[in-house]
Amino acid sequence: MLRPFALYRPSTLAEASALLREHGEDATLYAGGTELLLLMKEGLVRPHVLVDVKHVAGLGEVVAADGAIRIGATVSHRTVERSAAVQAHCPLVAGVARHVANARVRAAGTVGGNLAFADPHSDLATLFLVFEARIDLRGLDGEREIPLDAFVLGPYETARRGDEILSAVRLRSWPVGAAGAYLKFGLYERPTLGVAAVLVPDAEGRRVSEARLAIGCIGPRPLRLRALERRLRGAPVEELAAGRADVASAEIDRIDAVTDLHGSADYKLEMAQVFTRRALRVAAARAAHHVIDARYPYTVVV
Amino acid sequence: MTPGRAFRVVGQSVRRLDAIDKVTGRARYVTDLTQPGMLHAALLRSPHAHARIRTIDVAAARAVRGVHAVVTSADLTWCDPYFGPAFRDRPILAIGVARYEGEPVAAVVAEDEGAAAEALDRIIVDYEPLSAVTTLEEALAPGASLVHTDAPLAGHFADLSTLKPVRGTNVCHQFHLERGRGAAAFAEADLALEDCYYFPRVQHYSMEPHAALAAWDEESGLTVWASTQNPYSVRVELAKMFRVPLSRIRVIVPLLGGGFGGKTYAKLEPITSALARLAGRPVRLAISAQDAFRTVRRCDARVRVRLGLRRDGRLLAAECVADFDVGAYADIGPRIVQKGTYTATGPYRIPNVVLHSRAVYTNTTPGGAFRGFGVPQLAWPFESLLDDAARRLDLDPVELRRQNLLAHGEEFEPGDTPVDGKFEESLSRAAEAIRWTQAAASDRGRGVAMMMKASIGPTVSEAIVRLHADGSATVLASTVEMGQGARTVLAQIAAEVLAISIERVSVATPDTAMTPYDQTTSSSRSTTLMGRAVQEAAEDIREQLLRIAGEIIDAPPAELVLDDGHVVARGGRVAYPALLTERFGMGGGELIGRGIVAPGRSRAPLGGSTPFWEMAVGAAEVHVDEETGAVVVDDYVSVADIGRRINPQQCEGQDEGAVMQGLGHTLLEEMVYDGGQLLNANLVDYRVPRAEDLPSRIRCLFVENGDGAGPFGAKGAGEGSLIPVSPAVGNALARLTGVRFRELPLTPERVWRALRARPKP
Amino acid sequence: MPATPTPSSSSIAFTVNGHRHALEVPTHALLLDVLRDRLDLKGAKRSCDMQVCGACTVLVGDAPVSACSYLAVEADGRELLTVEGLGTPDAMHPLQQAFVDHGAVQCGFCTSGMLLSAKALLDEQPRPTEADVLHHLRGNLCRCTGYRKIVDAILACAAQSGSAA
Amino acid sequence: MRVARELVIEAAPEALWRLLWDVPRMAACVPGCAEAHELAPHQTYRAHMTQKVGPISLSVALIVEILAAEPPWHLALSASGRDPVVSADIAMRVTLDCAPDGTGTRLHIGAEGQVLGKLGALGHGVIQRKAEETVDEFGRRLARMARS
Repeated sequence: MLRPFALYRPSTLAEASALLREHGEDATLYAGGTELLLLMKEGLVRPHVLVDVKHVAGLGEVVAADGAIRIGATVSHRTVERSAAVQAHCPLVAGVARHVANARVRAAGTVGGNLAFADPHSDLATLFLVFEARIDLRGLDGEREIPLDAFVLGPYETARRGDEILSAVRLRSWPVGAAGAYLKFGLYERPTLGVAAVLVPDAEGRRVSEARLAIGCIGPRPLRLRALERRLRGAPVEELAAGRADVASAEIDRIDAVTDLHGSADYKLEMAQVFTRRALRVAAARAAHHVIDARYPYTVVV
Repeated sequence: MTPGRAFRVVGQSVRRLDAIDKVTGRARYVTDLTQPGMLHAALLRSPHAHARIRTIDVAAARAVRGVHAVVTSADLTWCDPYFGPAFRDRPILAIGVARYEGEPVAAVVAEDEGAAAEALDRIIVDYEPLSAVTTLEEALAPGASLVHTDAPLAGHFADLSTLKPVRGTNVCHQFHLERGRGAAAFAEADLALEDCYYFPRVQHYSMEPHAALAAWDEESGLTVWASTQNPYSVRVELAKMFRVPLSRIRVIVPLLGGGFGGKTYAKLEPITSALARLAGRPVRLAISAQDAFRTVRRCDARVRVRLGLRRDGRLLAAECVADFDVGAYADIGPRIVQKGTYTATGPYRIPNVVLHSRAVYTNTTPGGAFRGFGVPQLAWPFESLLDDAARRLDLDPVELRRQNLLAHGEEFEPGDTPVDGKFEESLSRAAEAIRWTQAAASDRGRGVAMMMKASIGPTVSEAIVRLHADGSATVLASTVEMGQGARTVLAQIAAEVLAISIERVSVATPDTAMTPYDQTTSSSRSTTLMGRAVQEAAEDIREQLLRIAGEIIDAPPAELVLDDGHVVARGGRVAYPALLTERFGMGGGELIGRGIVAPGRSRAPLGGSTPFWEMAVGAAEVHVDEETGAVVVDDYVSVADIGRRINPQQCEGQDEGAVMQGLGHTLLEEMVYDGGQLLNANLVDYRVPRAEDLPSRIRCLFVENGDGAGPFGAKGAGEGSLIPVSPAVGNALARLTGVRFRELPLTPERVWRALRARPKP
Repeated sequence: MPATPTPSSSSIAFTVNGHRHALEVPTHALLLDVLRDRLDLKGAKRSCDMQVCGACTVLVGDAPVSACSYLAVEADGRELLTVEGLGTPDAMHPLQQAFVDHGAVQCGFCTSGMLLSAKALLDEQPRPTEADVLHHLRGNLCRCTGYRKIVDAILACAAQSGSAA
Repeated sequence: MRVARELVIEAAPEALWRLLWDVPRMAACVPGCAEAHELAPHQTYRAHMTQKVGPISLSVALIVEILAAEPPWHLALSASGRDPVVSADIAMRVTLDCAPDGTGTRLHIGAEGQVLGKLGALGHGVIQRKAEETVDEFGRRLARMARS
């Protein structure tokens, strides 16, 4: 059961931002509603005004250009999963979209909503880090583009300002020859841990020339493991594919994990290492075109 | 029924009576029902685990448009506001004290759910928090704060007439039973071992949360449509509370969206009836799934088991000391405690036994009946310890069990029903199916476990079968259809006896004004007890048909048989309608058959003998992800000694569901409290099994020797197969890893921690 | 279109099970309540109320949605399918028939959601593997059957319609 | 939720105690806490606490009570109140224990409490994190104030 509200359906971002400014704290952006309506039903948020951005022109498009794709904020996970452009340029993203929550949430939930809500258990917020994602924000005072790193600040907190609207996320395709994997682990409805790994092998395909690693859900916000990435440069691909990556990392140890229903902080940090190693194993095997058995219990391997 | 005769309907996987309604969306549950003028109710629940209620200000709530009544315990002085099947300790709405987080404190009745929610927001309750006990340890500690301070009134169970609360403590009941020489026998054991185990709080999570719709009128009194497994127990409660004769209370039970024990005894019916009375209009209360977590749960338990064995593996002595946490209100907890403990030692011959258990109040959701009724909590430690004993004696766990099994016909307990099945056959089937004697792959472990459970006694089931003028029949029985397929089974039984097709049999909706008395739909008892009552009622009709036919066909009744809607003899064949017309001298009259099954009291320790023993074996093959602690069940075999399957497909469905539910509390499920606050009362944070959790292979097998006390040699099933799941998985894991797990659920983190603490080889 | 606020009640028109309906609904009304209380289509059930269990699954277009968490106004102009429109007792959809035949139904409270989820899967992937079915059913919980017979029913239905095609 | 933190503050125990014992001043170090007023000196205070976690705002009128005071080593207090909008009841118990550490003071902060109602039940993990952040920030501000 929901409490009454007024619903606005602006057709431009400027109108939407004007509504946000006009109604201030009383207004909330609304797209798929998968997270918002849940909180509203529980009475935890009680907006008087919903600003539905699904009718804003251009927000529902996926566009590929110049080695990047731009996913509009109101594109649903279901659309991402099926998008030819996503499959062509960032197939891992399409694969992960297929595993977000369940089929119904994927049909209603949107990419922009997912990022803007900043649920600490978001898959996309972690995954997109290895695509050097940048966020487009538009407000009455202009537009800006910021890296995803700088957008998600903490649980449910982002850099989005009052009348700003997340209009799109841009993902850079990986260099040719790169291979990646996303692993998420957990017992519960939302993942306990998500790890994304991308490896770019050298010309001979033997050693890693570039690595990208992102880890999410266990800390306050998703994180790139940049020192570990640097350390992995030059690592033999076969070593990683054999599951022998040395992932002991101060960056992981420093993650501010809390003890909650998903598990104790020490367990989560240990799992962060385990799944970083596993993600590297799968990515390396793919880079080397090996077929491996990459099934792990309570784990989605994309 | 002559042995060897082929059955026509019994033993066939006939289509469920309700299958088509259910797949086409036509099936109706309480929340689908409305009544003219119906209002909606909502409950305000205590956020505190334990608090004195100083004041409740309802003025603002009453002023909300569309609100008809705002009710607190102060408005319920016109009735007896307490209920409960063991102790009448649970108030309709908290009186002065809230005893658990989620206890209903006030109620609103409104035109719609929106107005009700708005009014709830405006009720102001002034609480004085009290210290709360939310674990067994806290509740049993010296000087613990008391959940209840007044002596509660006893409820209505014969075997609980000797309820033994310990005054000044949180212990609301104790059970003690000894056999043989008791603990003294341990002195003679070659091996004695002892361990302590913990079983978690888990939630039924019936897909349908509880609901009730109540209406009062001058002519028939109180009518309640309820999601209950036992309309007659609810009727008794309501009669006592509202001081109305049984004849003026009508409890109607449409289909249930799952029960699993969570819908036994009164839950929402008292409050809904009271609100309908106060509002003067029909009222429906449908709680959310989140609030079902605050209505009832399985009792968690801490169990210490001691075993004494001979060197050759013979069991000599056993001692079980169990504490069950029954939550803030006893519900049926005291009975769960004694029933669960009664068969703590499983299907084994043990000459010397000491059983001692306690029901303990805590400031948590009331613990109630849940599939297995106390037995899972005890089979988990006992069957685990049995495997430890086998290891210590260097014996095969299957062989150790086999040599101690009770034989068919052997006495389990003086005065109770002798063993009515073949445990040995079940164990062999399970061992064979899991390839017990062949080596498992190096990364796989196998385990077995068994269980024996008593059903309910004394007990009563009554049925009426009506044979209509056209030769079709209606079964009147108060067995509740909650998914288990009982009504289909009852129709099969009637069709078999009356020799008519199942399409010509209907089974009436349980309605205490129409369908006769049945104690309860629980305890795996319906096929056996109500099945027999229906069988007797149908046989009663058959006798009447034969008598009438004997006058027409001119043959002695012994030579007459029923066949395809006719009475047949060498001399001829007469259809039922013709016989009825003959009997009544006109068309329209019908025959009424009665069946009453009522095994009464006995010398058995629980006051009545079990009508049958439910018995099951589980065998699991597992592997573990050592790095994460995740346990995977690759293969699971369940064997149930069921006597005879009336409907094989339904039996299989029951046991597959039971195994998956068992895997739930074994691997996934636990209600987590933090200082009295329930943290995961929703499906985002409480994890029930999903399709993905299906073992790669699952087989549910049956031993059918036609030796059950039910119709055609059937006996009960449905609970049994859930019970061995935890110990079978635990034993498999112990054999694989060398680590013995004592606490459920076996979540990855718990397993990981234990594996990490394992001494390095 | 100017950014006019939708009034607290909204006119919507949609097709449900092939029938057109024009309704005035509160803007905050949930699709599940409109289907159940206004159109008397009680097949979709409310259980977890959090988009986890799937008991309220209906199809909007070809996509499954949780009617418990979906504004009725979002269905304006759309084609909806509920279990009542999937088939009737006299003309059951093959999935309904398969559920009946395989004993995939017990208490029935999850059944309509299961069926519509399965339909969405088979419409898109007529020959799914068992792994596909298990993956797709992640969002549909059943507490009675243990899933085995549900999965079997869906696979059997797929195999049957595949061979008929 | 439970938080335990230990930090060294560059002030002698007695100096730190003067700051702690000035409850409205100390309360000002708690992020989101405002308008601390004395109701009964060194016994009861009133304060207002606001917290925001993403879309959810919490605004609570708190009653703060001193449970124990052993200058300059130990202070225990409770804080409780209710946000009527989201129906959240807050109950906290905070202990502050001081021990000499060179020229400074080793301060142990223990916070234990609950956010009752739907918010607490659904937001357990986030509340734990928020509590940790709040205690950390409190420690930092306290240290800063003690230095100045």
